[in-house]
Amino acid sequence: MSVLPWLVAAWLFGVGVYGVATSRNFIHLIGCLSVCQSSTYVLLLSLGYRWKAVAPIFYDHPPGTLAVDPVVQALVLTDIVVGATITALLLAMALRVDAKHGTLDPQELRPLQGEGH
Amino acid sequence: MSLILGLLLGLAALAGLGVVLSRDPRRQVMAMAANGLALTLLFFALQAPDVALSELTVGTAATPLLFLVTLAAVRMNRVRQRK
Amino acid sequence: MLTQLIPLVVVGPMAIAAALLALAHVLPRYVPDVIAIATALGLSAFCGLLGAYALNHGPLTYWFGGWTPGRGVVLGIGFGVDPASAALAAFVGLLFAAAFVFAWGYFDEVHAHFHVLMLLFLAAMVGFCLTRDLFNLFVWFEVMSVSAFALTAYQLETPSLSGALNFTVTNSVAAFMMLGGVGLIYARAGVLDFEALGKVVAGAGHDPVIAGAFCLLAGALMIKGAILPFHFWLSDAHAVAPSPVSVIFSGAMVSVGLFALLKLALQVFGASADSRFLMHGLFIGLGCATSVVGGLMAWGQRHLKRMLAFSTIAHLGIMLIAVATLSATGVAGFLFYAVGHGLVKGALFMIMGILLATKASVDELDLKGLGKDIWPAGIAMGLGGLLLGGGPLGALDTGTRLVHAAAIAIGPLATAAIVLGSALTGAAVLRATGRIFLNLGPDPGDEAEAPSQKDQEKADRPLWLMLAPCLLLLLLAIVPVDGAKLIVARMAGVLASPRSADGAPPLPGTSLVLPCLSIGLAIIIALLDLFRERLPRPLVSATAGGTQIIFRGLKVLHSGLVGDYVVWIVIGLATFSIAFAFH
Amino acid sequence: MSPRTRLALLCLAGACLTVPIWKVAQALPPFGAPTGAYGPAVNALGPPLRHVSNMVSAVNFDFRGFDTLGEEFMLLCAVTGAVLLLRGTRGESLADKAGIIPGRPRERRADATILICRIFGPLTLVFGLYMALHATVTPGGGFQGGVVAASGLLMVYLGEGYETWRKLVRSRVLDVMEAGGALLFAMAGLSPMLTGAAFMQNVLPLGAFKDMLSGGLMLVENVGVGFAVAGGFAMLFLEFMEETRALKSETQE
Repeated sequence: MSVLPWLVAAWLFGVGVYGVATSRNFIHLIGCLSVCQSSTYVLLLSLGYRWKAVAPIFYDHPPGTLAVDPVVQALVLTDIVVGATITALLLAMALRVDAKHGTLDPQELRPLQGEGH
Repeated sequence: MSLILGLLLGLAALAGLGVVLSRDPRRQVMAMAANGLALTLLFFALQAPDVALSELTVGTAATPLLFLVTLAAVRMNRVRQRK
Repeated sequence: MLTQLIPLVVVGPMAIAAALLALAHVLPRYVPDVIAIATALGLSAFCGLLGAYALNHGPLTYWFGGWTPGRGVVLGIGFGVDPASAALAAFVGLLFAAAFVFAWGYFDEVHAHFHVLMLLFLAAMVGFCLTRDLFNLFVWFEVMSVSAFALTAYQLETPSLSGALNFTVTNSVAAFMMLGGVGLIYARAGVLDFEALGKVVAGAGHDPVIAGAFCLLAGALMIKGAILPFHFWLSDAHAVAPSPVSVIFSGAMVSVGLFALLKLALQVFGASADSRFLMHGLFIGLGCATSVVGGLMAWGQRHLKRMLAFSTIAHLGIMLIAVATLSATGVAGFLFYAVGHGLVKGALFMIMGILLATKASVDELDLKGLGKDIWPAGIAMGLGGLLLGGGPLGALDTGTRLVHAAAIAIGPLATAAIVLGSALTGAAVLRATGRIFLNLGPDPGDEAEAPSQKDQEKADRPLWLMLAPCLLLLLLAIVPVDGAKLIVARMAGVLASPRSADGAPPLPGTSLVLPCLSIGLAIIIALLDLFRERLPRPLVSATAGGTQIIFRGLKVLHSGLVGDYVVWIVIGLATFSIAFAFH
Repeated sequence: MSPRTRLALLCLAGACLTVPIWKVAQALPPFGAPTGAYGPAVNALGPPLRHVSNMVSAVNFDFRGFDTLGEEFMLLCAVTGAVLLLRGTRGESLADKAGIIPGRPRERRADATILICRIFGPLTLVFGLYMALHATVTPGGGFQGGVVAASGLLMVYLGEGYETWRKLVRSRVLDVMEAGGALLFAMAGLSPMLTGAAFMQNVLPLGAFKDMLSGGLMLVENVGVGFAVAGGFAMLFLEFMEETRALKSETQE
């Protein structure tokens, strides 16, 4: 139990990268990227957790009761905003690529390689 | 308490796998909403209500909605291109 | 008093960007351009002032929110303005000012969105250079990346828009790896300030958590710094980004990524034996490999923007060799090299913009002999090629000689890689100059029809307006800076140990032999390539056979598929962990 | 690379990484064990120094407010980029009505949907406002409140339909709201510097503990973030929905 969160975080990163590597549709790929990002949420929040500790909101219980680490939660809040912004930008790009090329499959969208001299 | 956390961590891992394995984007949107919900429950169990609310609003409501609208727009493009 | 105004360096451009966005509809046509240029120049001057002040009075520290660390634990976020970071920030501001002048009238129909994104890009890069908090470094890394994604996708008509998608996905995976590294080191140290982290790392000895954190952070910064095997995204990003944005990508963004790696390796992971082992062993090897592969790919390209992108990758390999030595000479060489290379590469990308605007193509074979009417651009491109190849004048040359002095201690392999890297890139640019502006070389015949995208940038801009910033950058690139070696050596010393007040570490003498060797090699390769049909038949067929094999192999690797790029990132992380197994 | 070699390389690299990942997992502090002094120090210092009960908002808007400023402008950057991408090439060929995919029956909105959305639309907006204003007291803050308010606007689309929604949600208003919110946040950071204090130092009166108006400058920043996020996400929803409009030619048929 004491290493389960770290393994789940590594598992989510691995599954996300597997999804991105084998995806045949850009919108599916963007979904896998958000799974890859959720690994950082799990890692950070599990680091801040303490047994028998309450949430860092001293409204119901008096200040000074043992609480979990609020700094990590602030970091994950910023990270969720990062996730939202990257997903929105990627979806807009995917829309434009689809409008221009008519396909969303990375295999068919390979940028032309100007080789040979 | 450690049992619930263990179960929720397992649920989050499975939900992540579910999102990746559902190859069809329409079904993946539903899987993403479920993944957002699983993460929200996990964050509540980890005593992080702010982050859980944020994950609920962004991960379960806003992002899947953006995916749905993108899929609708893509489908409309395909219909127009076929004409 | 000066330290009171440090936050303006970052918040100033951001507030101006927000104001521009809010007033975008009412501002007359050229007001955003003027505001943007004034902001960039003002920021550059202020950073230079801060750097000079920090040089005489030691590095300045600024605590946001008034949270000066008094109670033992660092609670707030701090900015550490040491002379090297301030100098690099000043250079970034200058490059942005030149890019804004170049982009005058480039975008007319969309209200000031380009300037909003570029100002945020500028603020993020300056914050990235100056911060001394690890998570704040991640936030600026992310703001820099998001504004870069939006700017690459700005040019909607380019054929290879999927290059912007590849760029976004790879740099997002880099951001997640960086956050994983921040999480791991926070688990061990429980603090996020560089100095406090350095103390904890010093006391931790051999610890897998700190080694893992270093691998993830170094991997993320090497993706941003386009080092082998993480470099694939850069050529796609450059092929799709508008020219003023490419000036910033190759001129500043990638070298700032390596500067952050240098700062972390010196100030946070300085005392960890694991990271030193990785730096001296694997990273120098990666630097050499990047330099050679980048040079070969640049030499083989006919799409000029991709050629310059691979040339940037080659020179980043050389900069990584300088960073990985972690010696004062290496660091001083890196600072000179980053500024010199940024100036030359910025000017070259402006010439690409000129070619796109006036000739509507960046394909070397299509443009053969068409450069007569814009001959000043030809002179600038030739000078840029000479400087890239190792020409003996300016900051790039001083940097190259210092890097050679630092690389001698590592072995002949590193020196050979540096010489080959700069020679190949110089040869590629010189060959393109000769073919386009002097109409040299075999007439393309059937090869001309080979598929190369048709590209176009706004054409009705005056040539002098585009050429002025380019020539300014080249002028700055050839200014002799040998006198500044002592100052930069002191900067390197302060960067390594901010607290100690000892004098500048002595810099060894630098010889001119190696740079002359590389510029000679560059010219020979370019001439061989241009006058191929006049050479004896067996010699041509032998070399043609050899290059064919190399290029077929490299072309298969540079597939343009984002799935491959992500697999290469995982392979890179695997090589880091295998390298640790030998430790 | 062919898909099969790519998968093989990925599995090979993954296999190499399992051992180091296991070693790092073993070396990490066990789950639930205390890690470092930063969190407990914030928990101890937050209430006395800033009279706030929500420590996460204290870290977000005071101890590490500079990070949130960067995060805010990152959102501004992404929304500007996405809007640019989507609006840039749309041109004038689109009509004002929602696009119809031929062959799909177009049912009228059920009365129950209209009623529920008319009740819960404004309710969601008020709930978003509540979450944004009680940032320093209860869980939630400017960011979560802003996203809830933006999705509250979508209730109007669900209930009233596309044309009314487009008339109600003006992109110019959202543009100013978003940039204004970010500007308010930046000014809230810069103004203490005029009085000689540090950037974003909490110089306003801190108010009483557990009271809604506690936390001084943190509330101003929260309002800024709330406006910026609400405007940003509403702008994203609007621009993405604009992509699904019908072509003028389709409406003439």
